[in-house]
Amino acid sequence: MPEQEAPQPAAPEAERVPGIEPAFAALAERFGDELVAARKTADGPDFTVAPARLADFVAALRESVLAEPHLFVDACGVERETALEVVYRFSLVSRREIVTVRAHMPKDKPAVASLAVMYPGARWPEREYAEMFGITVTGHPDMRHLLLPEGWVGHPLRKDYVYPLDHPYLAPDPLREDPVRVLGHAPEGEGEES
Amino acid sequence: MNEANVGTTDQLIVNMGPQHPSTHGVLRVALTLDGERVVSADPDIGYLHSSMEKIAERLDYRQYISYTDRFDYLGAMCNEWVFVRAVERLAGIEVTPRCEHIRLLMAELNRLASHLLYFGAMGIDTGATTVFLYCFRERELILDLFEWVSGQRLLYNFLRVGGLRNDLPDGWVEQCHAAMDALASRVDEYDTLLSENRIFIARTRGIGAITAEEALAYGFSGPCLRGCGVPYDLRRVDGYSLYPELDFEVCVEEGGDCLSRHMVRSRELRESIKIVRQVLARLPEGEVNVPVPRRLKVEPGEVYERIESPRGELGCYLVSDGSDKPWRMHWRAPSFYNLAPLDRLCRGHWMADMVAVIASTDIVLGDVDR
Amino acid sequence: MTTNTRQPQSAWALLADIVGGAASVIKGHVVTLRNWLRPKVTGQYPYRDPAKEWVPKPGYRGDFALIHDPERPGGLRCIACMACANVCPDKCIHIIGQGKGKERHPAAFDIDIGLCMYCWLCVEVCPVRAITLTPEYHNVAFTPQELIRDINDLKARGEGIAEPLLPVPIERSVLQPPTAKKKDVSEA
Amino acid sequence: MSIHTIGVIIKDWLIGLLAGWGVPVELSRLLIEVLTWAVGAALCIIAIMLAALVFIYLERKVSGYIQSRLGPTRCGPVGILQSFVDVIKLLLKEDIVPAEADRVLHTIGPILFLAVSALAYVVVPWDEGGTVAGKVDAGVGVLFMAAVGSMGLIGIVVGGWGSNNKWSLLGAIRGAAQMVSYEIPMLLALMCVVLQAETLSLAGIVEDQKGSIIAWNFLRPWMWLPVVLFLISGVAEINRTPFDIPEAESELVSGFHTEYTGMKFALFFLAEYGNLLLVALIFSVLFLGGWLSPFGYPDPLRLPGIIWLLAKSLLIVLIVMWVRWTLPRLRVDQLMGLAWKLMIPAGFVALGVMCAVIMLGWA
Repeated sequence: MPEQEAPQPAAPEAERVPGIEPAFAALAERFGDELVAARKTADGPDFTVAPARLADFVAALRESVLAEPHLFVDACGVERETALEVVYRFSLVSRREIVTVRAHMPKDKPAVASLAVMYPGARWPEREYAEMFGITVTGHPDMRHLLLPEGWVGHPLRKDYVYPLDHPYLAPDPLREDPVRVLGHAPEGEGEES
Repeated sequence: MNEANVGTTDQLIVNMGPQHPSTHGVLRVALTLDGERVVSADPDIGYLHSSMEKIAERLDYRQYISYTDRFDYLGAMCNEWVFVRAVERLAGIEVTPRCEHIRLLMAELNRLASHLLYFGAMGIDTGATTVFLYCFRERELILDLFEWVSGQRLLYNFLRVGGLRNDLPDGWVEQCHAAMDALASRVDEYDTLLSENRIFIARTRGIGAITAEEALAYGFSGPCLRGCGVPYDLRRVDGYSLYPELDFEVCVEEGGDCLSRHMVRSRELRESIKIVRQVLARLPEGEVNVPVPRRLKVEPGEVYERIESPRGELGCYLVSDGSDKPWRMHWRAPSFYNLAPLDRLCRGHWMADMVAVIASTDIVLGDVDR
Repeated sequence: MTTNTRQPQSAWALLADIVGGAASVIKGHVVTLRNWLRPKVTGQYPYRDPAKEWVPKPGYRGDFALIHDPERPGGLRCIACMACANVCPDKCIHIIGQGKGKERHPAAFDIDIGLCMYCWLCVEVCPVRAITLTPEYHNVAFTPQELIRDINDLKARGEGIAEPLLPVPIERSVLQPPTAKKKDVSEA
Repeated sequence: MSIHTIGVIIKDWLIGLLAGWGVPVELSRLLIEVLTWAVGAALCIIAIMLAALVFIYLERKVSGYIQSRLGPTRCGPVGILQSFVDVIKLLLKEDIVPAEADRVLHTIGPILFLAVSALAYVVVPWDEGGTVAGKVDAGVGVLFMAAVGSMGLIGIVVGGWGSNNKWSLLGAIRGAAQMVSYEIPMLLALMCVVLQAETLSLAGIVEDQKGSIIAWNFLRPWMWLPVVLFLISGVAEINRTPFDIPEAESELVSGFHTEYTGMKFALFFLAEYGNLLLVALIFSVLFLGGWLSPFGYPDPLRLPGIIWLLAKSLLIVLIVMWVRWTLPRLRVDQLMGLAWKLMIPAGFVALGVMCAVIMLGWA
């Protein structure tokens, strides 16, 4: 793989130390403290901004880094140790360059500004991470549940999510519930994993 | 509801799906019709949601490979490929040249199989049942190849981190050549039956049209985006794997309508046959596996790896915390983004066009819902 | 054929359109006629006649079998090390081991193939290459209980199988010689 | 001996029998007449059913062979009993009426559809001088057929409306629009033949083509346009691909018969194949010389005319099936456009050409 590079450190806190690379000085000047980090990776620039300014920041990017035709690639949520993160990706059409924009939010009251008006493709992924992580997306035109049924309790992709085993949608598996009855003997080896 | 129409004619609200022959799985579209014109189409997804991303967090990398087959089940080899690429990139593993060739071969064969199924589905959705059966007949040739090499016809679990389940069996390359020859002679038949048929052209030209700017903002990718005149093919844009060394053309059609998307796939069938033949010709000898620890632990970090799957940009976002299981795993599923603008594509067209539009975006509901 | 998106500009264009449309339609009929006369590709399932039955290629991932070793207690190669039960993503393998050290063998070995997803990982991790998937694909049953394969069943299915089935010689796959893997087991 | 003469012999024998019992001849003539029509009607229904069974089997085999499949093979040798088994299956199936449906209309729909389909068979000239009713079609067979044939859509609309299903309703409305539109080019094509034969009687049209194959209408150059028009609009009338938009399985989930099960579904099915046979028969009568032998009149092979008629119809049915398994479906507006913008003007052109031919005395 030609574009192989050293793995990025996962902890977002550590990235703040190198701070903002000089290439993005103009953006840093414009957004001040709200541009938390900006660096260049092998894939392309990677920004971390304050969640409330996410939409403004992407709008600003469209005048600089994303001035060329670009594809809205993806939006997803990630749970870090101390914060929730949303990751937006854009890809230039002409060459390999992926622009990543992140925002960190506290776990108790996460909220982020929506890109759905600028990029209609962001509507669904924003709905998805909103229900999966419990993130409030401000400025989104349509915040119904996307994949989960309306009224689903909890946010399944959070690490502390407890699976509702008594939920009517989840039929119990007889082999796992009562293996003695099904197999005629108790299974060994269960619980030895990891 | 369109305010101007209220009081003049009643609008009909129908549920298209989840049990409908043309929704390619369990998709429900809440359709508002004025006569037979689509006023709005609201896709309702999630019927096939299987928590692929959550499951990844409790399985190690080796175990998860067999799950990657199961969301976009028509492009299983591509799913496996992008996943193992992501893991290998995080772990810093370099695979052998023969392995890389075989992986690319598998991905292209999978693209052929997937596009053939698309052809059939497009045919059956526009009423030409026979093309469907022809495409299945030829798809069988490719599935036989997959079955031989990996042991299964749909859910291969063939790729491994650092290698493959096994090398190509003796005689496989010859059979693959034969299958490509058989397929190449039949592709023209599909074009005669569908792409060149005047009824089919009338059904698809100008239907579900979208401009390149909008398509980019919607996250359209793959043949759908190339049908809008954007030469965005990750095999060329990223130039991953061996693609820079191979001779093939990025198929682009102007128009952005169902016919353009169809023609892109039609041409890609031929390009993929070309690629497969090239790879078979230059397939190097040697080992396919590099030694990888049983319980693979990768460095903490994150990676976004993407390849061009039959449906578009298939991305794998992998966040590792240093253990043997992913901390977070996210799929950038092409069908998910290709389905999202359904309302935009269908609005104002006939209800019958809706079927053609859904078919032309070539969605797999397992891929949409993950 | 007329379409609402592309109207011919003159009478001649209209005529050309009609002729072209008719020609394209007739060409399609030639293709279907040609296929009408070609040999048919489908067969009958299931044939009572074994000669006509479709046989999967070696290495097809169908039903399970345990490989025999007459010199070991229980007659099986399995050492009840739980590697397969642990690696199984679906946790469909249930083993009870018996004996210590070299005498260790499974007293019970159940695989719920209704839960199994035929991923082949159990074969891959087995340190002694004692389990395999066979090309047997007639796995239908009327009750979930019938889908549970017990040790006798698995042993009977392993009749005549010397090594895990693969389309290639074992050295060209991820399966390693049994000796090399024994160390790994102690680690795990 | 033609069917007609057999009918006359049976009638005479019955009248003699009744006269022996002291029934007045006038009354027994009336009774016989009623009986004849009743028997004719029963024969029509049986003919339709048999034709449908054969055609369902044929359709499956044809579609199978075109699609590189084997088609049915299990019931009987090469699966020949498949459609009988299907009928038994359909008869045994539960008859489900949706809770919100209009029970009466839901039931009437398929019956109407089949009845109308059967009615049109009355005027088909099976053999020399023989319709099912045993007599010549009173000189207005074409008119009768056209009038009755267009009533079939009532069954579709009633069934689609009575199902209280939105898809069915859409299918029914589509069906109504389509049948009304394609009636016109079909009639224009018919008019050409009527002008050629100078009679409205279907039997008369066959008489007009008396002779070997070169005397048949389809070989007359001015008939080529009507042949194409009649074939296309005939396929459209019987709702088959590429004009199957009232059913449109991939769009409307089977359209007007979505909500039908069991025998009611079977009635729709039977009627559709009955209509297929009817269109093939009428086409043979109009353009392929009906019961005439291709080798000249009288037939040098001495085969009954009905065999020739059925053989020609079978050929047409096979062609229609071949078309069905080849082409994609038109969209509803394109279908209407084809009828109104192309086929109806073409029909008038054909009619004009026909008139010119007559005035020039070539016919």
